[in-house]
Amino acid sequence: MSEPLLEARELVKHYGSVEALRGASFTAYPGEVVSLIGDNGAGKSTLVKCLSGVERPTGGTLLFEGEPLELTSPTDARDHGIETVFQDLAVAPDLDPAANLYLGRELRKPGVLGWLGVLDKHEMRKRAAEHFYRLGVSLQSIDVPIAALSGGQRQSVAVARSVAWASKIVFMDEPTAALGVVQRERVLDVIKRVRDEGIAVVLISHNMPEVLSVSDRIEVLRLGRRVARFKGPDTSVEELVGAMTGALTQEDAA
Amino acid sequence: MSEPLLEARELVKHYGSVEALRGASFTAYPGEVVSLIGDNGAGKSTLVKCLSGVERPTGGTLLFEGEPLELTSPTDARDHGIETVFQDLAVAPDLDPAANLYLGRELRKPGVLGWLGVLDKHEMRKRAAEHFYRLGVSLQSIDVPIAALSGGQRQSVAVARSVAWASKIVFMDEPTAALGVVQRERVLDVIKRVRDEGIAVVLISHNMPEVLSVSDRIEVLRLGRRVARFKGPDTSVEELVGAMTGALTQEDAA
Amino acid sequence: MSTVPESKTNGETTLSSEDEGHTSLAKRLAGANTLWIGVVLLLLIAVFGAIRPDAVLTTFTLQTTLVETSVLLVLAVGMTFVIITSGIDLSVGSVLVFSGVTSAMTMNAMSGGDATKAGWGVVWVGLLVALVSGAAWGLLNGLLIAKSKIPPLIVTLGSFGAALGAGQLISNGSNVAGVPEVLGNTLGTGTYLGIPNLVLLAAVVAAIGALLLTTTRFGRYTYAIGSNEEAARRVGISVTGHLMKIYLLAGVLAGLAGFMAMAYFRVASVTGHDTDNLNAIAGVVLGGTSLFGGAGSVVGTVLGVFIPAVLRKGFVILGVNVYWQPIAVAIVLVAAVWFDQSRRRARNQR
Amino acid sequence: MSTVPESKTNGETTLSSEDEGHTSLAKRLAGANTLWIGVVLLLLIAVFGAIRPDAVLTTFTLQTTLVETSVLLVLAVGMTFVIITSGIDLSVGSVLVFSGVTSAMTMNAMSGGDATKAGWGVVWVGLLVALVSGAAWGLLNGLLIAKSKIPPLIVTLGSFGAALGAGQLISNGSNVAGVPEVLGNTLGTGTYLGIPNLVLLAAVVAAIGALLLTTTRFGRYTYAIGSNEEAARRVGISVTGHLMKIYLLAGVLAGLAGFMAMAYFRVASVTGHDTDNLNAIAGVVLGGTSLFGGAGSVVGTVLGVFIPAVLRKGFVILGVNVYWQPIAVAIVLVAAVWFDQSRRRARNQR
Amino acid sequence: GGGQIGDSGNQASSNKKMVLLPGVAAEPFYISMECGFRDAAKAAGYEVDVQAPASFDAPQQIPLVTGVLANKPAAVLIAPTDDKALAAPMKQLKDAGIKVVEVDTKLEDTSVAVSTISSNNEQGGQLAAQTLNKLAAGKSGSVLVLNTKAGTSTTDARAKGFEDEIKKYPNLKYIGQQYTDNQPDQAASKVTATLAANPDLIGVFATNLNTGEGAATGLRNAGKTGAVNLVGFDASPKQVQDLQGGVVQALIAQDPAGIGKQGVEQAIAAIEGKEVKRDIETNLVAITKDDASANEKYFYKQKC
Ligand SMILES: Nc1ncnc2c1ncn2[C@@H]1O[C@H](COP(=O)(O)OP(=O)(O)OP(=O)(O)O)[C@@H](O)[C@H]1O
Ligand SMILES: Nc1ncnc2c1ncn2[C@@H]1O[C@H](COP(=O)(O)OP(=O)(O)OP(=O)(O)O)[C@@H](O)[C@H]1O
Ligand SMILES: [Mg+2]
Ligand SMILES: [Mg+2]
Repeated sequence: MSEPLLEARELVKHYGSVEALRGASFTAYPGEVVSLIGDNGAGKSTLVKCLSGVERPTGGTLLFEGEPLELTSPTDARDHGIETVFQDLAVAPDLDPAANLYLGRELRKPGVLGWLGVLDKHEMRKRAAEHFYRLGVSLQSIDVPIAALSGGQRQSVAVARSVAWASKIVFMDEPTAALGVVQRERVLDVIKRVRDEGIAVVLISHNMPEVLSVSDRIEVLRLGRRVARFKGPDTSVEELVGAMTGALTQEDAA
Repeated sequence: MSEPLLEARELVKHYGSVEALRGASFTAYPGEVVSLIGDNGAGKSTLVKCLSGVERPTGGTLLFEGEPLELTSPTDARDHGIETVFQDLAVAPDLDPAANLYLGRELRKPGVLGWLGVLDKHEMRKRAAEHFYRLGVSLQSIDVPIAALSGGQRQSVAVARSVAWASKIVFMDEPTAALGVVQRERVLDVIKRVRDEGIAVVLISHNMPEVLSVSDRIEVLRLGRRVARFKGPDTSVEELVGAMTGALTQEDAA
Repeated sequence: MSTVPESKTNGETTLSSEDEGHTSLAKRLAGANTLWIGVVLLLLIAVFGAIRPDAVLTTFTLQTTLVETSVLLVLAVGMTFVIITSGIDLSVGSVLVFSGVTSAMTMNAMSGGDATKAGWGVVWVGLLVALVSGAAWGLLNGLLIAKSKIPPLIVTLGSFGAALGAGQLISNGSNVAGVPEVLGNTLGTGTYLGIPNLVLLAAVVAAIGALLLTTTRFGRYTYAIGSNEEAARRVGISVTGHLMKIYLLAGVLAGLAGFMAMAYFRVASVTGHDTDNLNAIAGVVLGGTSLFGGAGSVVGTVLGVFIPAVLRKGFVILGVNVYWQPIAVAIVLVAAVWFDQSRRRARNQR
Repeated sequence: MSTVPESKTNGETTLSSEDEGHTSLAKRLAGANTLWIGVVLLLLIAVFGAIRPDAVLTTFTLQTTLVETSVLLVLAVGMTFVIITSGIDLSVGSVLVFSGVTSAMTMNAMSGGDATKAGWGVVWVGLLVALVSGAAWGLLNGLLIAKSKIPPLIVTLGSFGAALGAGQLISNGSNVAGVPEVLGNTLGTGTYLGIPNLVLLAAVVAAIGALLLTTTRFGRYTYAIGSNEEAARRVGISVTGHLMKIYLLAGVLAGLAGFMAMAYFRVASVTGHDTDNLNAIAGVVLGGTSLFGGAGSVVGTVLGVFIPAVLRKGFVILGVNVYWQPIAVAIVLVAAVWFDQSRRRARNQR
Repeated sequence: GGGQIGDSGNQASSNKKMVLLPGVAAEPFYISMECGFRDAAKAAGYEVDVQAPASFDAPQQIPLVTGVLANKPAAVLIAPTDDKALAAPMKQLKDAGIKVVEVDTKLEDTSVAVSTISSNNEQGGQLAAQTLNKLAAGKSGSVLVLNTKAGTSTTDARAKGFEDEIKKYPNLKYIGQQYTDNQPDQAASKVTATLAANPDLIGVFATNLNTGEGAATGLRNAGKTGAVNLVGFDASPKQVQDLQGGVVQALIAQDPAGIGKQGVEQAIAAIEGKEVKRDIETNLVAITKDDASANEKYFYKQKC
């Protein structure tokens, strides 16, 4: 295996008296799909937030391409080629899907207008429609604010956004939770395609068949700690559930 | 089969120029689990909102226990014994889990204090903890606002709330989407238990194995219309997916 | 999957329902959201007291500071409820004026034009009129906001203008004199065991408000609506009815404040209350209540109302130049909130 | 499952990306959020015009109404941006005063104590000073709000007091005279093709504001931050930086408004601007911008600012009793918003 | 245990401190009074302090009174903003042994102050009406009063005096007063609106500085400067400049510096136990462009 792309060691995160992470470790290699699984409240989302600059861990270290890294803001993470689909989606409900897709990376008109910051809304809308088409999302109107979309449509926007910009690693926190059967397949296809481009994909999901079908590796989090690691094809649902619930323990301090 | 508990005929719902429901029909019988499935944006959540008094349909009729019914508010629906787990959960993020569980149905202290509206917070918290325990949810602190909970924990609160109060019918719009493996099993168990008490359970889910494992009947929505109905045990994932995507059509105008 | 042993799943992290009652009480005292703003208030008093102990740390200064703040405090208690529902009430100052004017004019009318020598019967009627006047405006606000769904800012900006105009209309634009002496000498400037009666009344109002908000269903619904109005509606809370009650409460308290102001000033003024709304809102927000609703406390409001009052008083006693005073108040105000916020953040991150 | 034919899935409901450009333009005109409030404005003018056509429908009344509203409009344009980010700026009126005072005093100092006869050079310096003064307060607000994360209400309530105090301090509490005549005669009361220059300037500001908000990245970020600040932060928008720019913009516009007011009144007043903040906020909210941020428009603000102005003017012309005037304004204001809201809701439910 | 606020009973020690409490901050009238006060008090060897409320309102002034009381100066000169509301706190001053002198305005209760130096605002309004009549020179037309906020005692008295007096001149049609909330922009707007409705407008009486400036702006905007006679109240430098520039036709001036100076004299007399003059009325003059130079002593000062 190549050198790890991203490595978190013994991350700790406290919220007041709540200990969301109690020394969690995590590794992602370039060009692989690694699934991060765990029970509700195991700390998966917290870990993702720490690794994408949204939260600052209370303790622990982070290595990116072998170098120590401190992420002070989401912008920092983006600058390192890290993109994320957050579990709460983090979309702007008053903006339309195209605006959300291009948020923070707007296309501007060519020439002096663009230099003045004028947006190329037409182009953005056109390309957004293509993105949605590719993910199998159908919208009756592309002009409505995202708050008016169905749950699955909204999730698709967030997924489309992350894969459009990732260059090193993309975290996906339950990206398929609200998706229909077709859309789910599309997203899994997209995940594989992204992986094939050499980008690391970190998938969080509670759907074990899905996890098994797409993962190269699987890491298991329990009570804020990594408790097990598996090779994707070599494991079974039973083994994974055992690890998540504590019936089976692999590593003591990961 | 007995008389339908709730019957919706040709419901139409427009949002501006968007037609979310284009003549959707739906039937639920007492003491059954009926799944409502459909692609993203098919109109499932809109239908649930219309049937639980949150949205008023633009057209169509509603029968409850054979009588025409007009739902003007969610309170109306509650008064008829209708409870709902909404896809967006509809929780108060600043209140703690116990407060959310009992929201609108607070327990009051006995005696004159209760008459004055004084809440029995201790009792509510105790009972809430029991509810969560039964659903397999573990919380590090029961005193935090719901905004601080993980996605699955939050969803469990909404599920616990609906089953605690339903007396006739409970709608569950993707109640297991964010749940872990264990919690998902628990919720499916709860669904069956509620069904056995004679209450109708309407389950919305994109997880076909789950739908097949728990449903007595399945209705399929596509582009705002009911396009197919199945007996739970007599069908397959392929057939359901075909109906949802339009590859297979059963009814023209349901 | 159903073979997973149950006890395991709910192991160490599930809360046993016994402890939490106690921890929550202890935690609430130590980690209260109002702790740091209270510290700020004490600090201010300490600093002023250190500079001029002879003038600041006296019964007289304490008494007058408390008295001069009690009317605003009553307004701010109502405002706390309104802001927790994520509303706003700009009309309180004008409703105060209106209530004072109607009350004073009724008392005068009952006493043949001048109620100065009137008895308690007249005073009680005056109180009733003030409360009813306040209630009427509160109800109107509530109707327009909750039923007609017009933004609170617009509705109460409207009643801000209308209530003042109506007060001026019936008083013909001038202050109404003839406030009964029995009222002025008891509620207005009387004391009980050294505590001014006005302060006692305001303290009772604040205490009831605090209890209402923290212990009752009414308070719970107030938080719920401010936190997520749609969720509150969906669980069957009558949001319309509750909002009406909230604005009614704010109106009644403004009416009471009008009566108190009249007793204190011994005249029902039609001027001098155009910044009461902003002062009340500032006190509420200083006390840690969010303008976006869902969180806040009456205790915080009490502290928040006193901070600017103490500052102003302190600067007058220290003889600070009049034009420097607002600057100094602004600096301390912002610094106080900054301190409070950063302390609270630190606590949550720990 | 992957055997489902693709074309089916994306059948009739997927939007072809060709049409939407056009439909959206047409729809935007017809279904614009500002349509109904515009109708209200026209209706008001029609009613007043029908009652007193000789006095209302004249160039004179049109001109003066426009001129008298231009300063407020400039403040309200800045306020629109602030409110769309779900902030608030109570300081604009005081910053206006401060900027006017510093500008006038600089011009006087450059002209040996009285700038009345000063030339354009001095005036340009005066403009620069006004803008820089406004910018300084805006930057201070922005720093405290965006960097120190103190609630905007508290910060700008502080600068509301502090800027006024500072203005009075440097002017020693009195209005500053000596405004150059060239300034008063051109910007203050001059016209171009019959349109007062002040109105032209305000219109340019509003137009630039509208373009900035609707067509540029700056505007997009403004909406995004107001809609979901955390989401904006997570997609890598520099929320801190953008909020600083927003309050800076509001400050600069307040500075410009101070310069305009000075040219208009030919004196830099230190009092009489304590309700400018509420008036600007009211105009913005009347124009359909939500106090919770994420939605709003400059066009709406323009309409929203003119409605109270037209009302006040109309009622004076009609000779409505002075005490009834605020009541009438309040009633029409609330009715206007109610009409606008219910029309908009009806459109969305259709 | 009933009682009254301030029962704690504190007596002023004889010291050399004197405080002025004007009705409102940032008004040329009170600033000039402050100048007179400062000069006279300093000359007599007193330490001075001035505390003014942000607006002319009792709720804002009372905390200043009680705050000043905590310092126990020897004397307080005060312009009470309400003739009843200020009675209780001012009585506390008196009970604490502080000599109270009323300047400009006064309480209804005459037992509190040792002396009252007042300017008669109602008379000022009358003077304004007489002046406007002179300026109209027999021509007929409408006249308007621009007032500040309803309930402001000083400006209401000016408006009332004007209204009573103007009725004596049949050629001048009084069309009522408009309130402006003390905002110049509203004053300007109300003047132009009145012009639109009453093109025969011949005179405007602006009851204070802000309304005067707003009215001047409105008239300038309408191109009616000079055609409509504008009578202002007070004589701040800018107002005098406007008078000389023809924007304003007349000013009703008081003698604030004189009030401040006399107030100090009476206060010192009271402190030293000498004879005190209970009531002093000061002069009001109407200044027009022609006699401006002769009345220079009435011009207000901007800085001490
Ligand atoms: N802001 C916060 N304040 C307090 N506690 C928090 C906060 N965020 C998360 N927690 C707590 O930290 C723990 C881990 O939460 P996290 O969201 O990481 O879980 P998760 O593994 O993503 O769960 P799920 O599968 O349900 O999404 C939970 O117990 C949660 O209640
Ligand atoms: N308030 C609204 N305004 C405008 N359009 C809406 C609104 N609510 C729903 N829609 C549209 O109606 C359609 C149906 O939405 P709905 O939420 O019912 O879908 P759903 O079947 O629940 O989908 P999902 O499986 O993704 O939850 C969608 O196209 C959606 O964009
Ligand atoms: Mg999670
Ligand atoms: Mg849905």
